[in-house]
Order: sequence, then structure tokens, then C-alpha cells
Amino acid sequence: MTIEGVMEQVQSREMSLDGLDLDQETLHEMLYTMRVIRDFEDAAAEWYARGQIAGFLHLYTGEEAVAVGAISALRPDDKLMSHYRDHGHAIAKGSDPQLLMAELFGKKTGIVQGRGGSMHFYDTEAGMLGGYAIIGQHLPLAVGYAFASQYRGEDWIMVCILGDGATNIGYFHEALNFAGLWDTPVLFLVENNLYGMGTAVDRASAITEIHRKADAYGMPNKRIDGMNVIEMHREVRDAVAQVRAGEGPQLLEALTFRYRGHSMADPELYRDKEETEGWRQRDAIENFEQVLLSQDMLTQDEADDIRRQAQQTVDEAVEFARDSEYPPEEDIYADIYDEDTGDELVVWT
Amino acid sequence: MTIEGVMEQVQSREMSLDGLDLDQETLHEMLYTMRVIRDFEDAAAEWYARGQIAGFLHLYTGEEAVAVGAISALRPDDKLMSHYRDHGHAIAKGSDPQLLMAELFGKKTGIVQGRGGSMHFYDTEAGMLGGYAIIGQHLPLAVGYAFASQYRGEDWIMVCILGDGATNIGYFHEALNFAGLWDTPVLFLVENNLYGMGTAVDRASAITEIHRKADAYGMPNKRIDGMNVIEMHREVRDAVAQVRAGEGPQLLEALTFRYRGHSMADPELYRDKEETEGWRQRDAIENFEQVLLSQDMLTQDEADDIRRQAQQTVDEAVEFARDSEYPPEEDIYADIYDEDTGDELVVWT
Amino acid sequence: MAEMTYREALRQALIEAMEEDEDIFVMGEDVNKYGGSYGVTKDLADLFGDRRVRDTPIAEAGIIGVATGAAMAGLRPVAELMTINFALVAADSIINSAAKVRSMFAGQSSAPMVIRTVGGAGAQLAATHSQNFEAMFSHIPGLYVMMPAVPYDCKGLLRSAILVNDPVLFIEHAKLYNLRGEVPEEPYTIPIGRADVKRQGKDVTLLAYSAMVHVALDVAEKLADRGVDAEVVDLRSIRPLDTETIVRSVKKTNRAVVVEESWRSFGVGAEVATRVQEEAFEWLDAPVHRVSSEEVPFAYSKVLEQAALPSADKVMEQLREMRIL
Amino acid sequence: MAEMTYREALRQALIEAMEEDEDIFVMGEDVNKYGGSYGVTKDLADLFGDRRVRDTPIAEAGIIGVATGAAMAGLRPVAELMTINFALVAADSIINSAAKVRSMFAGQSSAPMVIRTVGGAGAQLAATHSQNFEAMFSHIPGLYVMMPAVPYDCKGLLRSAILVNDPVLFIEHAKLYNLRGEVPEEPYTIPIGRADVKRQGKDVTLLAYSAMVHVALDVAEKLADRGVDAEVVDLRSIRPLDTETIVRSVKKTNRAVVVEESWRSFGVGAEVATRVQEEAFEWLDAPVHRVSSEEVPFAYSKVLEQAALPSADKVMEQLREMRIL
Ligand SMILES: Cc1ncc(C[n+]2csc(CCOP(=O)(O)OP(=O)(O)O)c2C)c(N)n1
Ligand SMILES: Cc1ncc(C[n+]2csc(CCOP(=O)(O)OP(=O)(O)O)c2C)c(N)n1
Ligand SMILES: [Mg+2]
Ligand SMILES: [Mg+2]
Repeated sequence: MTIEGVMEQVQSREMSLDGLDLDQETLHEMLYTMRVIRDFEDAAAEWYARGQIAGFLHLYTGEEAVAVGAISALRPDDKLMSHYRDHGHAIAKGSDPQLLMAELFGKKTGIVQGRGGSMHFYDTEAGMLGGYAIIGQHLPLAVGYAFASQYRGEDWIMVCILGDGATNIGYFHEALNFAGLWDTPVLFLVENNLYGMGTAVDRASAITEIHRKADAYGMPNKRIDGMNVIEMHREVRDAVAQVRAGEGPQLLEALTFRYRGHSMADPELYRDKEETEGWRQRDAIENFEQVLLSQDMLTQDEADDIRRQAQQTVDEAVEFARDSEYPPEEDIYADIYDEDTGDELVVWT
Repeated sequence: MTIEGVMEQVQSREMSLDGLDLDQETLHEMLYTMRVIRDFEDAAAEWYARGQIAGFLHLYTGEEAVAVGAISALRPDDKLMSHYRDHGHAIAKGSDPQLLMAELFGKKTGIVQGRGGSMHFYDTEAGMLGGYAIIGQHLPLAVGYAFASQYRGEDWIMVCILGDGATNIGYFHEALNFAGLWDTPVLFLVENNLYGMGTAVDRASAITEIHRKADAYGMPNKRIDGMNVIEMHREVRDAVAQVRAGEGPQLLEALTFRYRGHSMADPELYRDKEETEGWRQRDAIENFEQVLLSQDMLTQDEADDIRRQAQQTVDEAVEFARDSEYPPEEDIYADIYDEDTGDELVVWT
Repeated sequence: MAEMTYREALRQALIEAMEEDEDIFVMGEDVNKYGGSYGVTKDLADLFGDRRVRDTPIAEAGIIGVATGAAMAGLRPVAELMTINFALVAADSIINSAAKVRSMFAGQSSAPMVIRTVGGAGAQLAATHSQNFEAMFSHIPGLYVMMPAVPYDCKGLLRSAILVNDPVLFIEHAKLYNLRGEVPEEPYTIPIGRADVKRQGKDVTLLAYSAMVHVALDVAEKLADRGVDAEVVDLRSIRPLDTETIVRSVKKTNRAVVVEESWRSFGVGAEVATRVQEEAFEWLDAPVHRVSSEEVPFAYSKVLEQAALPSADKVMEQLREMRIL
Repeated sequence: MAEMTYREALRQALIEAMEEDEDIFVMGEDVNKYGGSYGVTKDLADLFGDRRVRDTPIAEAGIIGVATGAAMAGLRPVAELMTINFALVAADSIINSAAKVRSMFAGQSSAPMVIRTVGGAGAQLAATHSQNFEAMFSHIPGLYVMMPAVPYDCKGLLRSAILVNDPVLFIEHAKLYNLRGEVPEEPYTIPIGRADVKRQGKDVTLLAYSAMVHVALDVAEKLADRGVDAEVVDLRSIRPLDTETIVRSVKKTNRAVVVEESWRSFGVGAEVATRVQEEAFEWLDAPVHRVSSEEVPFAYSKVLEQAALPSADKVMEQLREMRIL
């Protein structure tokens, strides 16, 4: 689908800061984070090509506005669960790029000590509670995790990120029904990048307005512009406020696009170069920068500075990753079962 | 839920034969079939209590209008798949009650030679292609079976019967999406009897208008009166005509009620006797008989005759079942794999 | 000690744990209003309310997923799957979520939860409702798999299952719920991974678990009449398997037969037999043999179902072939 | 004979079968536009069109269910599961539908279908994407389970799998797709259930399958250098297992080691070892040992992944412990 065809489908508004309490510093921070994500993915691609990163590597390039817009609207103690295309989400949620890059390199200093790689970031401190590589599997996990907030009378909420393709698996149905039925404080955020691997949305889903699937669970839902970081922020802020207030779960569908192949192995036979090119023309980062510049919220010097800092952050992440050690072989036996379980409970012979 | 509360939710019409080409003989046949189902279930309950039938026994008592109304609108070469509460469907689809009863008794003469029991009737000739006891499992089977009709350019269709409870499992979502996407000629018929085992619909499903779940697959859908055999016939006839014409799958939700417990083991702690009583007052069989009598489509003598014949059919079924032999022990090895497979394809050592 | 049923022992373990720890809650199909399809959670809702005894939709993948998420957040769910046959629709949740989060996330997460369910044939429920999947799930690192045979073990093992910080698949047997036995009033634990010698003997070891323990004990009685002294080892825990107790027994008796309700090929007996020959090869006077279910889907008809199940007669027949009789 | 890759041999078997029989069609995630995630169905859509090469939603339970329904109706689907890890979400469809309809409905129905999928670790895909579930599925009556190791077997076994009238789980190995070997141009079948002696020897039997066959052959070369003559038996078919060929080999060599990529406990090796001791007890000079994957979820990092996998070194080590070396 061309970007024009798609964008007709959302009430894509101009970026407007009206009614948002985003100060200049926060806006700069958002731009910076978007740039870090972009540069992080470029570096990951490079080091994958150089053979230092392996496995499946799914890059987030092009979708930065979704992660940054959405996650900037959360409280630090809010939680997030994501799928395997999780780099952008972890960075936006506050994970240290050095630990993430070290993870890609399979190092002991990685965010999960080299156990999970690209698809399985987890960072308790940041509230980034996992990238999950089985499609849809984390949806009920997210509902269950959010249920704990409700069970204990707390007010943090859970954001659960998934792809358009994931809305077709049984997990989606069961999880959304559970959430709707139990009123768990979870916001489902669908990143509709028009493809699940090489399969376009209309070849995989009987309806293409993905967000309307949430109607089947009585769940408020909306399609929004995932290329517009400000609108992302606004919509997620509003939805989260209601979810936090105990009004039940919601679903947002952000229209976006991945500039690269599904994974590094993808020859992209299923779509034309022009399609991608159209989206790149409307790049969310460049757009955001332009808007800030034109609204005098950013000077050109500041913009250059942010660009430089982001690149430096990523360079340092690569350096850290390269300098780190691989885990020792005996690590394979770690964390299979709780190691502090006493003999009165478990005996292995 | 009281019957009044429920019935407000369907445009429950008076029984009217307008626009239907149901001749008197067919109407008598329908009444007869309903009575056979009712009597069959009573007999099954009796012989279960006497220890001649075992396992899980889920009776269809109260829901006869759904099976008979729906299936009378099919062509003989149309197919049907059902769940474990399948007696009524098999009888309505034309299976011989003697073979069905023999199956309940676990006899070699049973419709599946004693292999399946109550939950797993299967009758190729009648186009009754199975009762399935794993909730939701038969939905993709039905879609796949119907796909064969389309693949081969034939025009028979598949009716897939399921319960309200089954609409919450992942299979439902995946199967309906497949059907919607591939436009397979299948009609999903939900028997909403207000409970899945002991769990009322509103304790299991985030929305209680079950039929609206089909919107998520772009599938035409409607809630209809499952206690009105004529309306059942009319609605299914109309839906099937469209499905057969290649207009894609549909879903109908028939509101109905089971008079008995979920299975013979059910103490029915989760609902009041009065609730059931209310439904029994509006009994679909008595109602239908009254309407036929009052519209002069049936004389009292004929009505009595039908009643007698139905009872006789069931009595004979029981007799046949009792007189039949149990399968020989060596049957356990039959039909595990195709027995005609040659050595060039499979060798067991 | 009180006498109570297998069902009641399970129920007591649940009640004791729930009284002690507010984070423990029960969820599953029909556990509340209906009281549990096999009655184990009967009246629990009266004791602990709807908040802690939660009916769910028919959605096993979701049930286990939701329970796992709650466990990751620090709650301690006891999720009921109505029968183990329905564990297949939840297989990914069990194997790829619950059993993986601790290691995949390098110890930052864990899923302390119990999946209570019912296995076994014998109730004429036919092919899809009569299965034994313990071998399949016991293959999975990160899971514990329990199968108690008597009320005493039910109470103690369920308590351990609730207390450990990892997911436990706790498989009860449909035919044992009304079995009575001695059970202490007070809470106690039985270590997961410890087999139990249910009968001492010196001539042959019968290795069994769940309902088959009772078949083995029955056989042992019959053997005693004929002057053969059988030892009956109840595995109780399938993962981990108590190799030590198994091997100790076989080193004493020099001959062993596994009695299992699962299908023979790739069943529990294969692992048990392999470990025995790995660790007690020199002590074995004969191969370890298996008396298992016939490798066929179970049929409804009683004749057929019984013909496919292991029985005391079949074990006796096997012992005769081994010339132990 | 032509030389071709494992991938190409599979593709050829598909093409030949599809040309012969209009009822055969291929379905699965990304089999059409993308060409199959491992390229086995590349260009098939150009040859046979969208009608017979069908992309599906990400919905494995549905994929297998739909395929099973189509098979029941007389079509012959070849359904692709992108990897065997995703077979868990389809476990119920495979085990409780496909493998049951023939017996449960007393022969009135059947599900002639192939489930093509990919197993195995070694590509740094971490815990949920590196698993081997052949033991679990081979436990199920009604299913066939194939695991070819070389291109020749791929083509012949896949043809048999397509031709038999029962469901076949056909598990390819991700690391073998580019392996080259001799493959006849014309169609041929290899009987399901026949192991293949990939190397004759008299001193010890190495029992392996899939990628581990190549480890075993590698070990055999190393052993030859040291004057030990190993026989390598490629199981190929896990259900049914070719007890005859296995036992014949062990009766000749008197010693056997299973090399398997699956986790040890309740894995394929357990069944193989048990059958060997059941049927060749008197011929065994030592217990049958297993070299398996460590019982841990696979980690991403290469060091960790390799440390958990069986290797020629580990097999050599085992042989040393058995004093074969
Ligand atoms: C259950 C399951 N089936 C298949 C896959 C293989 N797979 C990984 S990503 C993917 C596409 C997912 O698409 P989408 O949800 O749209 O997310 P996107 O990659 O576009 O961000 C597929 C099919 C999987 N990981 N899990
Ligand atoms: C996957 C699965 N989970 C649970 C069950 C147990 N079970 C059998 S019938 C039933 C209730 C089904 O209710 P519904 O679909 O409304 O059909 P009804 O019995 O009311 O006709 C349940 C939970 C099952 N058979 N399969
Ligand atoms: Mg996508
Ligand atoms: Mg119901």
C-alpha cells in the first residue's frame, strides 16, 4: 500500500503541541531517543553484517515515533511487554543502550547476559518486561501481569505492544477477552506496519481495520498515526489516563512502516522499493525535527547536537559491547530453576 | 437470566410460515424429529442411570428447535460438524437413532463402532462429520472441510455448530479469520444456551452479544430465536443460500437453553430451578405443535401419532442397542493407521 | 491422623496455603460457581471470595498465559486445567512461557505457579479425553511434573508445588479422587523429586506412579501369595525423576518392571528403563520391561478401553515371561 | 544422479507430487509471496498459482486444523509450520484432531496430510526458537514422525509422507538446508519406518538422526583413525522407530551410543536405549549411553548455545568413558 493510501485512513493531523504539557527539554529528549533508536539499528545492521551479531535480528527502523511517542506518555513505574522487534521499545523505556548492544553481541554484560539476544530484552529496572518471540504469547502474560496491579490495588498499568500479524493468532482473542472481562489495566498497542513478515495485512486478516477487532471485547479502540510522534504521545496519554483510572483496557492501532526487511534474512520479494521509498519521504524523525525547528522549539545547533549525542551514545554502546566478555560456559546451567530452593522442597538425584 | 430477559434480545416473531415452502409433510417430519430427539435424550438419561451408558453424556433436551430448524434448511449433501453435545444434530441430519443409541451403549453396531461414544458421533452417509469434544477444535476443521468444496468448485456447504462458551477460545478467532479471508462456504451456528458448563455467558465473554464477534472477521451475523423452529429454519435457509452462492461465511447465534445439567455429573449449583422452569414453559416442541394445530396444519390425531411414532423409534433404538454385541477386544488395534499401506511406504518392525 | 479422600487432601492443601498467603489465588474453568469439575475447589469461593477464586473463559492458552504473567508479577496462581488433554491447547504457554522466563531473562523473572490438572483413562471418555501427557511435559527443562497416587502425597506435594518458585505441572488422576487414606491435619511438605517406596521387597522392583501404583500394589499382593517379594516404588515426581531411589531398589532386586498408564513409545517407562540400565547395568539380571497402555487412542466402549489399559493381569503376564513367576 | 541441496531435494519432491496430483496443495505462513522462510517453497506459486500455494495468517492451530479438515474432505494438504517451536500452539490440532479422526470415527475419516517443519538449534535463536520436540510428538499413536539427514532421504521420505494416508510430521533441520548430496532425478519413495545404516562398522553403533547423523559420521572418521570401526545408524523415522535395524546393528557391535539433539530426559534416546536393552540385553557389553543436549533452554550467545549442544568431542568423551577409546 502506498503511504498516501494508508494515511488517508487515519485522521493524520499536523503536529500540534496544543493541550500537551511537553516542555522543550522533553521534546528534545524525544527527538534524541528517536535518533538513538535509528542509530542503534543502523549499528546493529552493520555489526550483523560483520558477523558479530547473529540469530534473528528484526530492526525497528522507521517505526521510532510509535515507541517514543507512546512510551513518553507513561509513568516510570508503568510496565511494558513487547514482541521480538523490541529494541526501540527498550530504548524508549529507558534501558541502557550499552547493555542492549552487549546483548546483541551475546556478551555477559548484556541486558539478559547473552541468554536472549535481540528478541528477548528484559530490564526489570526500566519496566521493560520482555521481548517475546512466539507471536501473541505475551498478550496473556501482559494481561496477567496487569492483573497483579489490580489485585493489589496499585495504579501502574501495562502497555502491550504487538504487530498487525499477531492479531490473527488465538492468543490475541483469548487475551483481549480476559482483559475485557476482568477489566485489567492494560493498553494494547498494535504496530500496524502493513506486513507480517512477507504477508500484507489484507492477505492475513479478514478485516484490515485491525483496531476494530477490539470491538469484539467491548474495548475502546482507535487507529492513529504512528509516524507522528506527537499524536502518538497524545493518544497514548489519553488512553492510559482512562486505563489507569480503572475504566478497563483499550487498544490503539498505530499505522507505521518498517523501512527494512522483516529480519536481516529477508530479500523483500513481496514489495516494491517504491513503497518503502514513499514512507521514507515522510520520515518521522526528520518530520519531527522540522516541526520543532519551525515552531522555534529547537535551534539548528541544538538539532545537530542531538544528532551528534545520539550517534555518540550508540558508538559507545558498540564499544562497550565489543569490549565485553562472552559468558562462561557454565552459565548454561544458571537460572533453570530457582537456585535457592531448599531440600525440603526439591531434591535432584 | 430469565427467559423474558433473554427473549427481549431477539426479534422473536410469532411462528409464521409466510414465504416458506414447507409443506405439511415436512412440518410433520420436523415435529417428529424434535420429538425423537427429546425422547432419545430421555432414554439416554435413563440408561445412563441404569449403568448401560457411561462417560460424559451431554443432553440436548430443550434445544431441539435449533437442530431441527437449522438442519431442515440444508441439502442432504451439505455437511455438518458439531461439538460433543451432538445427539440432536446427528438425528436431525438423518443418522439412524438405532446406530446412535448403540454407540451410547458402546456396542459394535454403534455409529462409530463404540469408539467414540456420546461425544463423537460420525456418519459419512448422513453428512454428519463428527462430534468433537475439545472446545473449538472443530471450527478450523469445518473451515478446511468447506474449503474442499470451494477448491473443487462444488456447491455443498458446511454448517459448524458450537456453543457460546466455545466462542472464547483461540480456535474461534483463527477459524473465523481463515473463513473470512478465504471465503470458505461455512455457516457457523452458535447455540447460545446462556451457559458454558456452570459459567454464565457474562462471566466468560467480555461481550454478551456473541454474534457480534463475527464483525471482527467481516462476517454477516445475527442473533435469532433458537426456541422457534420455524424462525430457525427461515434464518438458516437465507444464510445458507448466500453462503452457497459464494458470498462468504456467516454466523448465526441462536438463543436457547438446555433444560438439564451440562452433563449427567452436573449438580447445577450455579442456577436456580426457576430459571429452567421458565424456559420449559416456552418449550419449543409444545409450542410448535400448538401452532401447527391452531393453523390447521396438524390434527390432534396426527399429533398423537407423531408422538407415538417418535417414542417407538426411540424404544426400538434402545432395543437394538441392548441386543447388540460389544466390540471384540482386538478392535483396539483397528484404524490407527491406514491398514492398506504397502511396504514401499511404511514398515513397522 | 485423619482419614480423608485424595480430593479432600488436595483441597486442604489449597485452603492452608491460601490462608497463609494472600498472593495465592485459584483460577480456572468452573472453579468457582461450579465448584471445580472434579470438586477439588468446592466451596473455596465461599471461603476466599470471587477475588481469589476466579472462573475463567474456556481459553486454556490464555489461562496459563494470564497465570504466568501474574506469577511474573509476584502473585502465586494455582491455575486449574480441567483435564490434561486441554493442556495441549496451552502447550505453548506452559513450555514457551512459564518454563522459559527465568532462564531466557537471566533470572530477572520467574513464574512461581502451579498448574493443577487431571490425567488418565478409565472413565470411558474416548480418544481426546483419556490421555497421559506426563512424558511430554517432563521433557521440558524449567518445569516440575508431579503425579501423586495417595492422599498423603497429594497434600504434601501440592504444598511443595505451591511453595517452590518455579512452575509445577501437578497431575491428579480422575479415578483416584475418592481414594481414602491417612493424612496429617497440619501442613507438611514432601520434597519434589523424591520417589517413595510404597512396599518393601527383595525379588523384583515394580516402578509405577499415579493410578498404576495401585495396580502394582495389587500385583505385589498376588506375588506375595506365590512367595515372590516385590518392592513397589512410587515415582510421584516425574520431573525430576528420583534416579537414586529407583536405582537403589533395582540394585537390591536385580529385576524391574515399569507399570505406566502412558503409551509405551517415548513414555515415562523409557526414561526410567534407560536410567536403570545406565546406572545399574551390572546389577540387572534381565532387561527392564514395560507394561504400558497399548499404543492406540482410547476408545469409549468399556471393553476396548480396558483392553488398552495396563492391568494386574498384564503385569503378571510380563513377570511370567521374565520367569519371575 | 544429480547433486543438489537438502532444500532443493525437498522442493523437488513437492513439485513432483503437485504435478501428479491436483489435490495436493501447500499452505503456511509466507509460503507464497515470501517463498518460504527457509526457501523450500520458493517459486512454487509461479508454478502452481495462488490456489495451490496458499499464504496463511499467523495462526498455527488454525493452519493445522484447516489442513486437517481439508484432508478429511479428501484433499492432500502439505502444511508448513515455520518452525517446530510453533507446533506447540498447534499441538492440540496435531494430536487431538489430525492423529485422532481415523480411529475415533472408526475409519470413516482420515487425515492424509504432511506437516512440514524445521527443528533444531545452532542458529542462535535462543530459548523458544531452538527446540526439538520429536520425542513429544513421536509419543502419539496415529502420527508418523520423520527427520531426514541427507538430500537423498529428503526427497524419498517426503514423497512417502505425501503418499501415505495418515498425518506425517516431517521435521527438517535448519542447519542442513544447504547440505549437498546425490539425488535421483526421478521420483522414488523411501519406506517410513526404515532406518538407514549410513556407515558400516563392527566395534560400536552410533545411533543418530537429523543433524546428529553428521556428528556421528564425523566421530566415526575420528574413530577410524584410531582403529575403531563404528557403525552409524541414521534413524530417519522416529515414529515408527526401526527396532529391527537398530537391534541388528547392536547385536553385531555389542555397544551403542545414541547421539541426539533433543534434551536427554524423556528424549528419543530413552526410547532407543530401552528398546535395545529390551531386545538385545544379552548382546550388550555395556549400557547404552546417550549424548544429548544439556537439559537447559538454549541461550542466544554462541558460546552458551554450543556448550549445550552435543558435539563430536562430547561423543568421543562418552566413548572414552565406555573404554571404547
Ligand atoms: C507463533 C509464531 N508463528 C510464527 C512466527 C514467525 N514469525 C516471526 S515474526 C512474524 C511476523 C509477525 O508480524 P507482525 O506481528 O505484523 O510484526 P512485525 O514483524 O511486522 O513487527 C512471524 C510470522 C512466530 N515467531 N511465532
Ligand atoms: C479445550 C477444552 N476446554 C475445556 C473443556 C471442558 N468443557 C466441555 S464442555 C464445556 C462447556 C462448553 O460450553 P458451550 O460451548 O457453551 O457449550 P454447551 O455445553 O453449553 O452446549 C467445557 C468447559 C473442553 N472440552 N475442551
Ligand atoms: Mg507487521
Ligand atoms: Mg453453552
